[in-house]
Amino acid sequence: MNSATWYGLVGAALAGIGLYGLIVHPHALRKILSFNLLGAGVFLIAGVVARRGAAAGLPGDPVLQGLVITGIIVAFAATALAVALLLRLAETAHTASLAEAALDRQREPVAGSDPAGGRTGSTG
Amino acid sequence: MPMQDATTAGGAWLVLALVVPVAGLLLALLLGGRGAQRIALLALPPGAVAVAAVVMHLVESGEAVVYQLGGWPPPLGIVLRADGLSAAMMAMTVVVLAAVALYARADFSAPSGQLESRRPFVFWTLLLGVWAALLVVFLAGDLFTLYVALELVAFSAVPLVCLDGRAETLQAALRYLLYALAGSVLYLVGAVLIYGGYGTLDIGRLAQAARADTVTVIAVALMTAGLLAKTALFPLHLWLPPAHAGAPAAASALLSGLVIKGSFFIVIRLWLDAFGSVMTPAAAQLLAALGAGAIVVGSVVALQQARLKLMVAYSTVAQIGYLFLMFPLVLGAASAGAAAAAVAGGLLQAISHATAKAAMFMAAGLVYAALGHDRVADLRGAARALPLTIAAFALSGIALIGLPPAGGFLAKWLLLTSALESAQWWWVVVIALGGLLTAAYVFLVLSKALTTTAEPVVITPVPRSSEVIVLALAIISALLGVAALAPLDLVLIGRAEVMSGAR
Amino acid sequence: MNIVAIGLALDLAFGLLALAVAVFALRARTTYAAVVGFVSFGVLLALVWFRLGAPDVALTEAAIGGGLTGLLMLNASAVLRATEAAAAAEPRRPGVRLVALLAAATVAGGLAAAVLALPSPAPTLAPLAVAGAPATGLGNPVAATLMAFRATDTLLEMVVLVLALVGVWSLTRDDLWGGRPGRRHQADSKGVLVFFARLLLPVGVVFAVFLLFVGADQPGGAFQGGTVLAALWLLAIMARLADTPAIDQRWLRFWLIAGPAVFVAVGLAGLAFGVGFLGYPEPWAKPIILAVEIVKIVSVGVTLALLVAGPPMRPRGDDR
Amino acid sequence: MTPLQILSAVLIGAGVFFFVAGTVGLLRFPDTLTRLHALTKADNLGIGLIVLGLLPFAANALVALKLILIWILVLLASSTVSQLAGFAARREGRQR
Repeated sequence: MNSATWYGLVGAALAGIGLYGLIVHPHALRKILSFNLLGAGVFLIAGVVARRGAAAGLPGDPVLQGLVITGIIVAFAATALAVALLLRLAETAHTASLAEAALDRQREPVAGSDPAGGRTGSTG
Repeated sequence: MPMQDATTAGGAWLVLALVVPVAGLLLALLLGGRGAQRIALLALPPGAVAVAAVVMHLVESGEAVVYQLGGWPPPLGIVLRADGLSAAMMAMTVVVLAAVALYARADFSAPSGQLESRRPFVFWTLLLGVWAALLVVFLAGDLFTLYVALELVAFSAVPLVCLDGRAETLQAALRYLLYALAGSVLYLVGAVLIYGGYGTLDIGRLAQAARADTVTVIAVALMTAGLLAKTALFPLHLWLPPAHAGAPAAASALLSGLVIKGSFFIVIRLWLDAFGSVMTPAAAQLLAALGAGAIVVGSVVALQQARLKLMVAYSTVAQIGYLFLMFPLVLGAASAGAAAAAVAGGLLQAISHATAKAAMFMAAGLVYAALGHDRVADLRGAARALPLTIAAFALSGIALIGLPPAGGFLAKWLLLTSALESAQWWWVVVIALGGLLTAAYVFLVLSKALTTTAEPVVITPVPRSSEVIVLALAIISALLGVAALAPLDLVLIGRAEVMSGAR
Repeated sequence: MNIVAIGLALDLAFGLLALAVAVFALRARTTYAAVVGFVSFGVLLALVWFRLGAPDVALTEAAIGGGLTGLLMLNASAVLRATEAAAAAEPRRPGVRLVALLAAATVAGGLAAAVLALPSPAPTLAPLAVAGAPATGLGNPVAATLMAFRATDTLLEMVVLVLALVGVWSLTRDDLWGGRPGRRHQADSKGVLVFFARLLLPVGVVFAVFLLFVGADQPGGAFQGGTVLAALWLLAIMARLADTPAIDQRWLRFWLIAGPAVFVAVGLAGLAFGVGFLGYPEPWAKPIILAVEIVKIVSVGVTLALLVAGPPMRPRGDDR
Repeated sequence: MTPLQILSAVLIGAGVFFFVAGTVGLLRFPDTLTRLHALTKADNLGIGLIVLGLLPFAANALVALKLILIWILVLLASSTVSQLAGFAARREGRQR
């Protein structure tokens, strides 16, 4: 086995670890962190594919390396959005859980008002 | 026949169709305040012209319209490519966007004066974002460009869910985002593996080179799984109802009508175009089986909902199922004609659902605004108080059930014909059962709304213009079956080489 | 021991270490510990990228994966400390665990099988990219990919960043719209951070510009340079040498869209002058690309910093 | 091996030793302040020795300059961070 294949297997394992954490962790920040592990594994596999494509005097396929750079930045933007959502959720409802029950436990009694109001929507 | 890589006549219109919403989005952000709304509304006519020009070139030449970006041919460079499917989806997108934008003027008008306010600014900017994102989805000829498109879709859609900032909607938005992100990453790793196997991500080139080897099978499976999570196909649908039902009505219309069609469209590109020649009917049966599950589970749960918007959201879960019935019918088709009918039927179903569901969500929003609630049990007298709105609900319901002359009827007719022709009778049962269940929940709402009460129901007045717009969109969805006879040929333009790969 | 064997041993160690740190981040009791694990994971990964012959990616991973993402999550873990007990006390659902285990094992197993089944010799675009690079005037084929061959993807990616920021801002409380992002930072009474920031700012700006210009021919570029600029700005904010700007400032909006807008403008100009959307006339390719990159580095820096800063939390008038 | 290579190897070896010592200190020492002490002392010395060991083999003056710059920046960053961490530890009154 060469180095590239080894890192490919590491990437596969990282993706598995990340996906597992993304599903089971009850705390949303841990889910976001797990998503980043999953992403890291995926990017690593991309790096391996790029490395295997080393040719023309280059250490790796530059096209795929360029795509990974794009991917890393997009993943960062995604993380920023997710963290902002989570912080707002925690500020509003004092919970970092995605279980619907968590809202009921934390809910402060509001005097019969419908904060949605008018056409702005409703849930059951 | 080699795939067309070079720029064709009218190719520049593809760029312009894409640049209009992108430039609009940037300008809206720059100007802010009332500017965002103005730009979104002003961008619609030129955007529609660009799409119309693409359609015209397509019909004129009878072949796909292609634009080679930066003059770099694939596999190094990337192309924009519009075939009949993309053209039909783009046209549908512009129509629905226009209706939603006109409707949303009442809800999201910016306050006068210099000060900017949050909800209108975000809504109009993200409306332009959804538009740009979907055009990239429909035009991209490259699997990685499609990945960026998926992220554009997600980042435009997620904040729309929680525009009102309530805890439930924030939670729904975060759940949606995590599903979407996991989906994108799975899609991306699949694309990377495809690159490792073929050295290109260009869909046309992949269609030529496709092999049924280990790498391809695993890659396509991962990409499909990711896309299904984003499309909310059963059993990955749990994020959808709270997200779509909790959003403001105009945003729900965008999310349910348009956004989920984005990831669905990429499944078509993957299963019928890039790898159409190596996909087996058995795999497609599995995909459609999930669709059948969605139809049954979504419809049954929709029937049990006490709130109108949640019912409409679960109806989306069910209708998504229909979209996936086309795959075994295309891949297992006995003849080219049957395959073409199945593609046309699937696409028409997507378009019909987009118009009908957008109209239905906006109608539900008007009901909520007028009555101050959307409890199905308490809708008595709504038809007398809001005749136009309830008529719109009824018409879009007809389109969802699939009664003639709605687009939904023609779509289901095409799917049924195709299913019978290729002796896949079990899908006939599913389609019929789904229609019955849809009829049940639509009539449940209508029967309540049409019940008269002794005293007139007190309502908060809603803008007549909003009612008219919703009704207009509903009429379009109900008459799509008539109008769609011509576009039936349109959707097959530029797909000959791709479809010839698939038997 | 020859150099190849040393390299292999190093790769084995890096890989195992990365896995161990990932497992630690997954299992750590507190979120804070998990985030610290994640930051060191990012640094480790940057080393791996060097080993994979991808210095451009290594720079990006170190700056973003370890740096900005880490900063974002460290801050969040501090704010969310109070929510942890409730999350930890949530009932364990064995069914979910089983499904997660199956899903994770399927994905990891599938990926491993696919990696082992990749064809040899590997298909590659490296020769085409090397052949195409001279026409762009760039010596770094990664930069040529981002700025020429697939420039439209890069343009769309800049739009993704802008959209993400609109999404972050959409979470502002209604009365704080137009205010300043982030909480007020505590005064640094000892002046240590101020001293550090004053010293580092000029050095850092030089480094960012260096990354930008060297990026044309060697590893680097506007994304990496922009990340450095973002980090410097955030440092200045933490040291209270600067404050986050109110989000409706016109200059701020201008720089946010300048990067993607100049891309669109260059593309449309190309369309008008017959070299195609985002095509560059050959003798002018490099100057045009550099001009785009200069605007882009500022845009990327501003956008990334504001993504970390989060939605407005203080009214505009709150200027300390 | 030339004398220069031997010198270089000795310097780098010493640098690695300090790194390991610092890491052991970080893991084994009882409280925040002593841990910081172990870490920064050892790391600064460690990276300094490694840079010194690498200098003779720098391809040109620019590379040598970059190496020295790296050393200075690491010195600056780690001493600032340990100051801040030390203050934070004292403020929170946490000795562990």
